[in-house]
Amino acid sequence: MSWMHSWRKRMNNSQNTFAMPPGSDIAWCPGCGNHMLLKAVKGALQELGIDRNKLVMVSGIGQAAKTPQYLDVNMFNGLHGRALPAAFGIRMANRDLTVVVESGDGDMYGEGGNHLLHAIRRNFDVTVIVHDNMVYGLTKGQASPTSQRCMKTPVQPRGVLLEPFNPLAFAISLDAPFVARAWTGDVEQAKQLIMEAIRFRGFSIVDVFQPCVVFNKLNTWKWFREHTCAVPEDHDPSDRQAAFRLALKEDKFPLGIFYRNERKRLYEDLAGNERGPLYARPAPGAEAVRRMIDSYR
Amino acid sequence: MSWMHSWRKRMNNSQNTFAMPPGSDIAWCPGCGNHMLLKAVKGALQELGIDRNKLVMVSGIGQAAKTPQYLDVNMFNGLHGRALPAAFGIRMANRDLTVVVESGDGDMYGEGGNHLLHAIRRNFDVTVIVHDNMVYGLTKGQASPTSQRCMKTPVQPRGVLLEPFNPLAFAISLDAPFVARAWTGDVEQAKQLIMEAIRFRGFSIVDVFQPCVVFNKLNTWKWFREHTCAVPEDHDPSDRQAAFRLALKEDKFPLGIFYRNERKRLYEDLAGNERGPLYARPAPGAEAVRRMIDSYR
Amino acid sequence: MHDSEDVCLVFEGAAGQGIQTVTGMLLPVMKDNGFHVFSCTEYMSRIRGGSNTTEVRITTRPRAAYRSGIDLLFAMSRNALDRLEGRIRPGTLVFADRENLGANWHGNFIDIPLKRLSSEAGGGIFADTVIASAALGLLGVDSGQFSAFLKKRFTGKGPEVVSGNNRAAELGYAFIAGLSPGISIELPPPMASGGGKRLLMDGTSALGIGAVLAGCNFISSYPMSPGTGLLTFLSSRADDFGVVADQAEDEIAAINAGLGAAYAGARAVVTTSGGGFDLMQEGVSLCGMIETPIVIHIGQRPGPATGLPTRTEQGDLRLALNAGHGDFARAIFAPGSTAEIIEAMQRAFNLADRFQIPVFMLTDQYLLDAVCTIEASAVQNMPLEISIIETPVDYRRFEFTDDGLSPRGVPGHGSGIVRVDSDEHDEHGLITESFEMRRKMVEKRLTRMQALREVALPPAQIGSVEDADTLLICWGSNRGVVEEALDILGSDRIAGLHFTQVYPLNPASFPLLDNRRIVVIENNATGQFADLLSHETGIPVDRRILKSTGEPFSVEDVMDALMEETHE
Amino acid sequence: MHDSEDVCLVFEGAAGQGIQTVTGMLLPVMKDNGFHVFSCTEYMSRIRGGSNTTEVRITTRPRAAYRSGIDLLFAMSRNALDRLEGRIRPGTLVFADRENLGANWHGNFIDIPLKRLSSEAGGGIFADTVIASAALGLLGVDSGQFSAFLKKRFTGKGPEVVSGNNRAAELGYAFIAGLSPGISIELPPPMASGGGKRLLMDGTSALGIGAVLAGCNFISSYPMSPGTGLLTFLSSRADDFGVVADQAEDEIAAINAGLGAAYAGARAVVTTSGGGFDLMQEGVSLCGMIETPIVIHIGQRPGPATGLPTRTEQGDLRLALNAGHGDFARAIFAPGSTAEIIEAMQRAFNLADRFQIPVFMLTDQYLLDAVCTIEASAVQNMPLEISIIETPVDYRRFEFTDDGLSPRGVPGHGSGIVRVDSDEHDEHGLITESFEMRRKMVEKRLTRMQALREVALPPAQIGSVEDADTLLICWGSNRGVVEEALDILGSDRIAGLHFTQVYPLNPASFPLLDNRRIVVIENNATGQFADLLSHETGIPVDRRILKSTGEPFSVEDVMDALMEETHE
Ligand SMILES: Cc1ncc(C[n+]2csc(CCOP(=O)(O)OP(=O)(O)O)c2C)c(N)n1
Ligand SMILES: Cc1ncc(C[n+]2csc(CCOP(=O)(O)OP(=O)(O)O)c2C)c(N)n1
Ligand code: SF4
Ligand code: SF4
Ligand SMILES: [Mg+2]
Ligand SMILES: [Mg+2]
Repeated sequence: MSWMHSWRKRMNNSQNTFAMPPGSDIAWCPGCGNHMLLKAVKGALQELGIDRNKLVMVSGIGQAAKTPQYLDVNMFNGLHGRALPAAFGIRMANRDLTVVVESGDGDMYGEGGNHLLHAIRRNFDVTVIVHDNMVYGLTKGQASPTSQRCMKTPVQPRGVLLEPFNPLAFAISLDAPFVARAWTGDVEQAKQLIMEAIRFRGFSIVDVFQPCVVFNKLNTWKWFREHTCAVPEDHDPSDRQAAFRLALKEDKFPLGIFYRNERKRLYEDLAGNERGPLYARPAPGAEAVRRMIDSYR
Repeated sequence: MSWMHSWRKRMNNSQNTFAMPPGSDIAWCPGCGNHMLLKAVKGALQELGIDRNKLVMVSGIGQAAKTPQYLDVNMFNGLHGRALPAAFGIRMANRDLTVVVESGDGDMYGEGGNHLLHAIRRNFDVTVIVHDNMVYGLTKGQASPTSQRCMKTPVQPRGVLLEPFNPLAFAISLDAPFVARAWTGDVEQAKQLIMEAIRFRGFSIVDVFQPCVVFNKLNTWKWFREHTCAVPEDHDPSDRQAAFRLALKEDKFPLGIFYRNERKRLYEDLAGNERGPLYARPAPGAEAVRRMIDSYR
Repeated sequence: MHDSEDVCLVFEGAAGQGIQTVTGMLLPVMKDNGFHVFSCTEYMSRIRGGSNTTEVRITTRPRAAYRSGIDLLFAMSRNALDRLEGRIRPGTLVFADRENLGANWHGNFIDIPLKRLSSEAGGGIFADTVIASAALGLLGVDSGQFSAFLKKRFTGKGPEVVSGNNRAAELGYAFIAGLSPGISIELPPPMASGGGKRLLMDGTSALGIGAVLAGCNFISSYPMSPGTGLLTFLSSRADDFGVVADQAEDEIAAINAGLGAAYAGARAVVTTSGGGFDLMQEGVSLCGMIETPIVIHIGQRPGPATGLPTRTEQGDLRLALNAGHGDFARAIFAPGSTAEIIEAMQRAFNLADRFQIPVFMLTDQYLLDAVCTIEASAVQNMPLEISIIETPVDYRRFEFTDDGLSPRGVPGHGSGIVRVDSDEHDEHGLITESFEMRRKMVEKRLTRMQALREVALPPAQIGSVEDADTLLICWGSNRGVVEEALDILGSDRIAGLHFTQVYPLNPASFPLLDNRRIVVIENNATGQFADLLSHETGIPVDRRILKSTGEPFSVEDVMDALMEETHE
Repeated sequence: MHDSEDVCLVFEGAAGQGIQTVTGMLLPVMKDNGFHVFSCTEYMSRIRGGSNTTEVRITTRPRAAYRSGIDLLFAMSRNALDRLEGRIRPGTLVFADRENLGANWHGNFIDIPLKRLSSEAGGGIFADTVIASAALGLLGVDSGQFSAFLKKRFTGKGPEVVSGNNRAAELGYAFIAGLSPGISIELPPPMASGGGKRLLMDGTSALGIGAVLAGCNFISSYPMSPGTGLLTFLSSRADDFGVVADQAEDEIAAINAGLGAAYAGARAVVTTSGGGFDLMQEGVSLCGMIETPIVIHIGQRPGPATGLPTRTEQGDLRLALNAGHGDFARAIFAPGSTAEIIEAMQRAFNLADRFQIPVFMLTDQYLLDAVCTIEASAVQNMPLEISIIETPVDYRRFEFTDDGLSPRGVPGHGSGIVRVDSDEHDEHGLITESFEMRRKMVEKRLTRMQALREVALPPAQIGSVEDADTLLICWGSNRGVVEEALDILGSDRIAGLHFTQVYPLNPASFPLLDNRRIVVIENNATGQFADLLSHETGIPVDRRILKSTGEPFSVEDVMDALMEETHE
């Protein structure tokens, strides 16, 4: 009861502060990049002044996917790899909602690869934040699609043999209209990019480099610091070819906005059918029903 | 019995001619592009002098996926969208086999999208031929991932709203080492490209434009003829940027080899473990077994 | 030669030859004449060629079952007879174009020079009208009536089309008129009164109408025969009824989109067949975990794997019953007729909403493609149950209650926060690892089974169950064939039960089964419902009548099986 | 205070605090002293922090079960006691670092200044050795023996590491020596003879060894707890045993790759857990259709959906039993001990090969993570059954035979062509739409169930089944706990049965169940095996003992449940 009471108090206080829900405790390791990313996301939501009642955070399964648990928001924490279809359903059911997906490199690029491909083609309004630690964290250190060649793991004793997945080149090849990369060593930039992405009307993806201090001994804080650089000042994000070229750069991975296509039309607009949230839609009209049934006479 | 007899005779005759298996009958519509594609595939196999005993054709489900039924070859006609994982398993189980995948645009780019993505990353030796008719043929005319914007179908009464999937840009973004496009209006070129693709050691994909005369009234024989052109003479297929640029060309779709990367290493070579086909592998060595068990003492 | 109150016509042709157009003319005309009509279709998995058939039954009382024996056959493809031999009886009239059949010609056939007649009418496209008019002529339907029908149907397409069709109809009628008088089909006089009030409806349309009446406003699905029809139906009516309809990239996306939408307040449905449903199972499990309503339509077809894509089977019951890992509640409907589909669909949505569970609709190719006359009054519009609340500030999505059901809020409606979690969670929807919370949540998810059982639809009784010592039990699409066979048999010793809801079963109906011989008939290889029935009731099944060739049971099949019962 | 023949130690700490290192030292030392040891682990779904425990039982006779009551607890994390309260008894010795526990300190604890001792030894990394030596000191194990062990284990890591560990061990021993004499754990004297011959093995290793012995040479899988271990095991031994090991992009890819490989002649396995297995179901159905052997390991954990990823449950039996649409044959094993896992795995591969079916191995987190001593002689190496033929030129992959099994050829081996088809097919593997062919193929795929039943493993008898009037029936991982409880109970009225093969059941063993009170115990919410058992045998189950909190049954749980039996 007293707990109930403090919950209620807390709830009112936490309105739109995106504080931790009472009683929760962060399950991430000390030193993990996720903490910084959580900070960036929280900062972005606060600065954008988003009404948490109109925000849904959607996630799959993995360390990254736990993020919404720590923000006291509407949350659909679904299946591993399946955040995007759920996000699509949510957005189609209620276009008043801001939908943000939190996902890991395994979740989004491994199990969820097909949905990413087709969600980009759909271009509905969603922001996808991928915590890219180049490893499967929650399942204890197997290679992920973005694991670098030769990284050894218990399941890859010869080192990773597959070409690392390049999410930016992939997204640009599919003409995803907002494509950016950040990293957890620069929370401010990450926050800014996430804000840009959420503001963008359409499909936006921010791949965020995030060290997994336990299972990824290759791509450490230091490694990321040394292997990243800024997107060149003169880069024109509306130039798809240039964006693609930038995405292929792998000696130092650029951070910033790679690609931005303002000309794409939103799926929601094309699909029409704007009658407010589905939960509030009235029963089918008697007249339309009669017409439908009469067509079988 | 007499049937059995004629079968046997036929079998001997048909060795490596890739004739129709006795008793089969082609289920495709008259005028369908698949007939020409079958001809091209058959011609390629014949000209390459492939030993049909060492060839496995793998397919999913769809009109395209029926192709192996008509060639009297070893065949794994698996599940819709799942040809590539099966092909990978087959190739890993026996590296003496030539593996060719026959698939449709729905099969490979829709249901099977995630496997395509990751099969390219694997770069095992396989040739993927996609019968790209920009529609779901077998299930009667819904949009496929490559359906062009605004094509109306029973399920897309407002026309297709999604960005058409660009398989070439996609494959190039993933650094698939052999990427080509053909069309069924030019059987000879299709045959040549398929031969090149089969000869190529590594992952090769040939997207083949193929009119569906029943369900795709937009992308007809005429349409394809008018909307295709040759890959420019001066195009350098080893130039990934140029290949990407070419792949984005959509006023007229180029036909030919877009991209060719000879430097990639084959998964089979990296994976090591070359001890002949798995069916012929001996039982685990007694000494190795002893060592393994002793490690638990 | 034939029963004039029950005539069975079969139209055979290659895919693309226009059989559907023939029956599309025949059925409404016969309906308007006050007859009951029933039509079912079997076809190959190909778009052109092969050999398909549509059966049309014209009866004076409602019949909704496949009959094997043919009275009148129009055979259009070269190899028609290979497949239909077994269905031709001594009295069957077989019409075919001698020129077309070539070497396959049989002396007993009646030569209808289709090619010639249609080219006289203006070309091959008029062949269907020639056939339809020939059939109508044989059935004694007034040619004026047909030409009025043609006019109505084709007016939109311009005068050319109307006159071409009229010419074709004249030629068809004239051809029949020229036959020897012995060649005819007798029907009772038209009963024009009843027809107008009736509807002519296929199973897929019934499913779609049911969904619309149920307030369904979201569908995300991936095409798969025979489940695709519902997606097509709702897509084409999306604007009329405010439905969001989306073709997903795969079945996994479909169900996850459905659940996302339902979480946000949609009345969501997905449609597929067994193979596609396999891929949805993790989603079903998620549905169980997040207690979010969804309706899942499985149009059954023969498996395993791709199986026979265009054929029929009742083979996915066991799958629906056990889909998804973990223990949670669910319900399964398997309506047996067109009218029942409409009603069951509404029940399914209401039940899903009330109990926050996945509810399955099992149909099959045969039932979905079958067309029949139903009374307009049989289209029941049930009250919509929607139980979404406006959330208070301290809202807990998984609040513990006595019946295990927590008031359902949706994000953005009210001042509460709505969390659902695929992980085990507490009342707030936040992840938990407490064993005690786990125990309570498992119980919460299962408690509702009790109430679900109590509201489960009892089986429909066919014939006089009270007096019978043998019960012929069916579910789903076999209702029509069992009704007809029992009616024909007319024995008080055997009655039938049809389960429209196959899970859970209402214990109140178990006493019905006591001390009877239990015979279960179903269209699969092992007797999936028989297993379920005896598991749930503890009553053993004495006999299983099974068929899994890809064809539906025919009236004759069931009669034969019942003869064994009566002779035992 | 405690039973000196059965001591239960529990080590508690946050993830990353090194509990596993402690038990990794303790277990081999106690084994080498001739004791039986058994250890099981429960942990949270996080990599660092939280509160996990490992239980170590040291016994004079083989025991393989979780005991709730703790004799000796080392509590390292701050909130240890919140979770373990219920397991602490009056005589439990609780060691903890007062400094660490702070306000959570309890007067009855024994203060072990871990932080100080380990920093004295050279730093925090030596804490595990301090704890291990303290535990060994309490158990009366000679310190020289432990230092010899440390030397052997750490020599490879350099003299620094050895000496640091030795220092830590000395400090640990000294600490124990300084305690009041009342604080001790008595054990019988070491029985050095037995230990050397025994192996110390966890369930996952047993599974891997079984696979290697079975000639498994292909694995494609996607990580999922607790199934991942088999993938890791085979990947790390790929070169030693010529295994192709691949991490797939998802579970769908995994099973399709497995089937592709098996088609081409591999002995293939896939491993996953319930949620991942949901995604494999279409593949299982394909397996049924193309009659291609595969072994599917499901490491069970609590569902639905993501559930409790690191906990235990026996909740996927119903899923395995019904997975995949369509009717076809399958078999399911659920071994109950480490040795049984090795054997069952070999049986699974042989059965899959002989009957050309999917064979399931059901384990769970508890069984996979449990470590125990087994006799080296218990590692059975069964003869490999591989039935691949060299194909003749007129080879037909699906040739009809009396038992429904066609000789299995693979492409590239022989002069025949090998076709498999997900569509219904003829003997050649070519697509067919013949109803008659369909009928025969359905029958072909099911006929083998008869033979499968006949060769099914009968259940193991625990105690004197003949005399008992009550049978306590278990499957899978509950063997150990049932054995122990029945042993302690020592009543002739109650005996046990353990099913290592849970499907199909061998009818020859049904009479065993006649006229007894049937009690089924299982780690799930509804009694999935109880349902299966009564369905297959027709014998009703009188009582179900169920638990689905995410924990395994403890010996105490089962004893309590059995007390009810004896008092009835
Ligand atoms: C269907 C399914 N397969 C596998 C898993 C197991 N699983 C959970 S998280 C995860 C990988 C997570 O990797 P990533 O997305 O990179 O997240 P991270 O933990 O690294 O943040 C896997 C394989 C699952 N939960 N469900
Ligand atoms: C899991 C699953 N989902 C859906 C289907 C139904 N299906 C069969 S083929 C097909 C689409 C085929 O399209 P495409 O690959 O483009 O082949 P086409 O027929 O156009 O050659 C679909 C959706 C199926 N067989 N299995
Ligand atoms: S395992 Fe890696 S990704 Fe997961 S919380 Fe720990 S450091 Fe972060
Ligand atoms: S439906 Fe289209 S793709 Fe299929 S066979 Fe006919 S023309 Fe070809
Ligand atoms: Mg990761
Ligand atoms: Mg296609």
